[in-house]
Amino acid sequence: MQRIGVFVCHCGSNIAATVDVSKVAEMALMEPGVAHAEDYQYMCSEAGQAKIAAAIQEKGLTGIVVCSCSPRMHEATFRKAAERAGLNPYMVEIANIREHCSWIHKDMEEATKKAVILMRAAVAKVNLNTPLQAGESRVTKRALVIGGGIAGIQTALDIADAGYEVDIVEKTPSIGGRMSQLDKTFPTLDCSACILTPKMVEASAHEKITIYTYSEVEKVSGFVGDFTVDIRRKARSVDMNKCTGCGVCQEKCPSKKAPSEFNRGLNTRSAIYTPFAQAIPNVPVIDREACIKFRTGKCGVCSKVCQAGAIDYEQKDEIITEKYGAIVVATGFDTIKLDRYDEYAYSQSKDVITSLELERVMNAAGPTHGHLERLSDGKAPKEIVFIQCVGSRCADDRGKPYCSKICCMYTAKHAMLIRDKYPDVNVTVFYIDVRTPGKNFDEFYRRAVEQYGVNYIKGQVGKVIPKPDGKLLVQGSDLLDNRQILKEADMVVLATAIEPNPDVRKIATMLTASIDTNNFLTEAHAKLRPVESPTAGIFLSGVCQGPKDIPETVAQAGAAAVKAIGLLAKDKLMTNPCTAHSDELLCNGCSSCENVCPYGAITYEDKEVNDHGIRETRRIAVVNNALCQGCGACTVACPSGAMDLQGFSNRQIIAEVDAICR
Amino acid sequence: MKYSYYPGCTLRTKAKALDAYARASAAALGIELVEIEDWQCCGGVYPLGSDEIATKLSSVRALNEAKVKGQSLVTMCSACHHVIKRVNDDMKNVEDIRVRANNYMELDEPYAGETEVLHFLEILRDRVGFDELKKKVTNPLTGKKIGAYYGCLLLRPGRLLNFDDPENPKIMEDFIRAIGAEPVIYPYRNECCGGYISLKEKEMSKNMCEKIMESAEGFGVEMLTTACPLCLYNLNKSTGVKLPVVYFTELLAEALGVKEEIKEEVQAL
Amino acid sequence: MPLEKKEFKPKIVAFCCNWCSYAGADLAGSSRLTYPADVKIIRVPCSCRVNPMFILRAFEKGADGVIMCGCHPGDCHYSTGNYYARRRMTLLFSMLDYIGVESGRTRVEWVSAAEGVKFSETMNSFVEKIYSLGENVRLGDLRCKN
Amino acid sequence: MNPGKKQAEMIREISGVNPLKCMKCGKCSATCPSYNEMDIKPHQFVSYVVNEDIESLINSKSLWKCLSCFACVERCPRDVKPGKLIDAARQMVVRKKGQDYLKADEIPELLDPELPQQLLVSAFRRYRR
Repeated sequence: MQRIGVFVCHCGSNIAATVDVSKVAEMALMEPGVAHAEDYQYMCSEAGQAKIAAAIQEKGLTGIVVCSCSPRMHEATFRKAAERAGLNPYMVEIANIREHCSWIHKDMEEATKKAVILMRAAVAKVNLNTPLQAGESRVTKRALVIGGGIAGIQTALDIADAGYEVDIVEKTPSIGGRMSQLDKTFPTLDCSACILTPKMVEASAHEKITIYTYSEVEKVSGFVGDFTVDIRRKARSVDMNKCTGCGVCQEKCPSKKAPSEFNRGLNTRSAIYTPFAQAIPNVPVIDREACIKFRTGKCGVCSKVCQAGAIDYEQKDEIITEKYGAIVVATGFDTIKLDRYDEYAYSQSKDVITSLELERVMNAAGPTHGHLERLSDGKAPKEIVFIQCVGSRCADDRGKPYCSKICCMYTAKHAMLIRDKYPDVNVTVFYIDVRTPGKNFDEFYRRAVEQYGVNYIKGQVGKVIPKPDGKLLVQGSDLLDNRQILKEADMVVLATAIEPNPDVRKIATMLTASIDTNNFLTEAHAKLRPVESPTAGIFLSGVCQGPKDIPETVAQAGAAAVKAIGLLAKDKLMTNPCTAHSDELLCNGCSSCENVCPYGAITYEDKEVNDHGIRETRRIAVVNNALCQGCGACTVACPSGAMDLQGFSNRQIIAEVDAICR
Repeated sequence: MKYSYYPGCTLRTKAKALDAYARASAAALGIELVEIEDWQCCGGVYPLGSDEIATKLSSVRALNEAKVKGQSLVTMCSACHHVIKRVNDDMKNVEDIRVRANNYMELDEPYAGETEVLHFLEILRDRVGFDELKKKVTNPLTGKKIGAYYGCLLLRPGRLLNFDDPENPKIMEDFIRAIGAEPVIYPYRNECCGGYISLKEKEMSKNMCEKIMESAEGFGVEMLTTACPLCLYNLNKSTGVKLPVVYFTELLAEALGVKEEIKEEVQAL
Repeated sequence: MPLEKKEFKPKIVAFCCNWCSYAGADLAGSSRLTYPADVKIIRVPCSCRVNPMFILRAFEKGADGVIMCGCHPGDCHYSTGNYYARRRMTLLFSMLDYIGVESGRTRVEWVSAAEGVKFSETMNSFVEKIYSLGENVRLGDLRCKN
Repeated sequence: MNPGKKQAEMIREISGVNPLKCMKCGKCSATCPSYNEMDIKPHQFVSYVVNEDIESLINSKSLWKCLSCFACVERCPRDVKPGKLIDAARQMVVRKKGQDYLKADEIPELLDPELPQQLLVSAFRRYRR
């Protein structure tokens, strides 16, 4: 039997004016288990807390009920007070007789009656409380960043600068990501490479950062603070320790017909290659599907010309296993495939290109060396039409239901850059809405219109019609003029919707991080926890969480880093003791609980149990307390009543129900 | 290979050639087209109203007959194909239409979209296979630059008809390649010829067809081919550029070397 | 002696999730938005912690109405808890309906932490409904009643 | 209920289209091959239904210029299907007695020897009850 102390707070007159507090205390003494009851002016004050401590010690109390304000206000205060007096803090419960009683009722008798009932419910619950211990788990002081674009680089730098080890795993042969493919950046028009490459160098030179390029995460196990990750380092066929990055192999490689990923397939590269000149690491890889040596067994030119003897045709994939305390996902995006939007003739004309392809065309290191020219015949265009929202804001399965967010701004950027460099080229933009929420963004767009004379037409394009003479006929709407327009153009640029990197599904599954219907990773709270995944220890950086531009990505990357640092800074993790646990004698291993758990906290073990003298091995649900957040979904899903939630057990809640309905 | 065949009204009158060449080619390919009994006209256009039932019943009747025989239903005309495929989709997926149509029909067993509806081109692609077809061609149409004219009804709405990519189809181009000719892609191949508008607004459809012809000629098309009698009629009315327009079955018959055999028969039609 | 007709004072149990609706109830309180004292709130971590058994138990013990409040769909602190709760309650309520417990005696409402007004309005309308339905006899444990 | 509201509801019912899904991008009007012949443009159909001004829609030339080519249906990014709306308005007209757009006595002069049956049947179904 518990020895419960009930403490009724006046809260000045906040409670006492409507509730007869001494009556509540008096009634409390009639409740089973109650050994002490008193009322006081301000229970939360030093003096009030001292009264509780004194009663615990003097009367040997095993449980406390404080009738006061909302537990959201002072539950923590009273639990700490109890703990200081030597009582387990989870033996304290609050009866909310202020917000839920005195403040909303006027009649003293009625309010007092209700306060008594709320007190009884709390007493009934405490009678069934058990001391709970917050668990502890260790924290490996190392972070993993998946993805080596600007998001991943920034997150890694911030974590490393705080003094923690960070590994970046990047799928392609170099870090840099999408940003390395961009020519200029809005709204300042500075060169993308000029601001990105120093960060890439900094990351690669940082003593706390290890970069695994041409590598992929293969397997993840463990939980917050203690993840174990297998990383597959794909065979580069080049010894990273020997290669000097001289580039002779790439020059001499006779196979030069593989489409260049970096230039979006607009030109070709050699079979042994680095994606771009500033690649980090500056060590090439052999594309074994394109390599003549790997296809036919004959060639070996790269090996012959390599002074350093770095070429290794025998190299094999290697799996490394590492432990991490925190994992940041920064897997980024790609543009959607346009094969279901052929009304824009993307597959029918070389002069219809995506905006990302235009970035490469405008870039000095791109397929046209930065000259704006038609990819079909190399001629300089005179009329360029941009089409917005290609595949974005689409209700059917052809495109994406969301706004891709970055297109309005980069199109204004492209239009402006073209008009600036080639004043004789006319630029027309077909738009549905121009969306420019961001610092200096609308000003930027207006500059494109007002200073650079870019022609913005409100209305979507219905069809792009290639003409026999090589020009393109753009058939679009001018909604403000109520006209159908037929505009002749030399080039058409499609603001193609972006989508999360297709690999993210696989990665999210490994991490048990949830993902939405568009394959964006879900944040723990849309407003208040935007860079955390609902799965503890997993953080989100960049476009993997939702469309965003570079400044936003960098800001979020920093935020994700801070959250990861906050985790790594702890030596031990205290876990919420109000977690689920299953009664192994009742559990029948049916998996119902596992299916509803949003945190992947439930696993199954074959365990030997002693069921009334019968020893047998059974499949039993086991809750990982480090992962469980205590929502209780599993407790209701459990058909056998084996699963229960500590602190909010079935018996406790039923006791409250009974007390209220008595 | 045995199929139920729905010729449709026009193939019995103005487009007998489309039908005759199809039958001859089918025979040459070992395909048996069994005309369903007592078929009625599909109505030419699919009734869009979600409350239209009576106008869909002739299609349901044909579909059910094929179902009873356990055969797929083959059409030759784009319009029949469009109407019957969409009605079939309604019968399969729209409960209200299914229930009400079955109430009218009083069939032994309710019809619920069980029949597979195929256009003859789909048979050539999916059942015969264009590679196989190529092997059976005895008289390849080498050197001929042929433009496919799809029009609207074969392709749209793409999700329902599931015939080919509605914006960049290739089935007819692949067909043209299989019979030894050179397909020419031009952008207006899936734009409307005007359809039924040509009855009252002759100018409108003329303008549209001129655009199609001009674009085709510009890309080097020497001859257009279509599956639709109405498209053929409208295109032939074009007053500007004039390219010959032929049914795809005529090209097929020619390539398979059976055109001559039935030449007299066709001319007598 | 004629039996004195007792004035009907309903017993109403409200299950509120800790993150949204309990906070909404707190806001109703701090905004001094009144609702009848017949409502007693039980705090649960999430609406998905509410076992249909609890509701049956309440009716068995003489409750006249039970209302469950959670975060708005999509706003659940635990991401998906309220979806489970919604499905479970739909099932339970259809069963209660079958047994003959009037559908008005149970309700599910989504109340955010900012919706003090909605909380009080919801409780007012629910209590009014219970008054109109009168005492719940169908599931009550009759053995201990006089 | 005002007559416009009732008619608008009928159009929604016949067409099965929810005009509120429209985001006013104008792709239908950019696509329509009959655009220049129409007095009410395809992208406006939606607003007429939303604003419950069905009278204007019924009396418009556009009703008889739509080809039912489904290009707008195919390309609409919001799954609104303006072509179905205009067809529903057309249905409302031809279902009324004596409102046929194609009168029996004008048919003979429209015919020519090549004219396929298909054209007549189609026109009958679109223009007449």
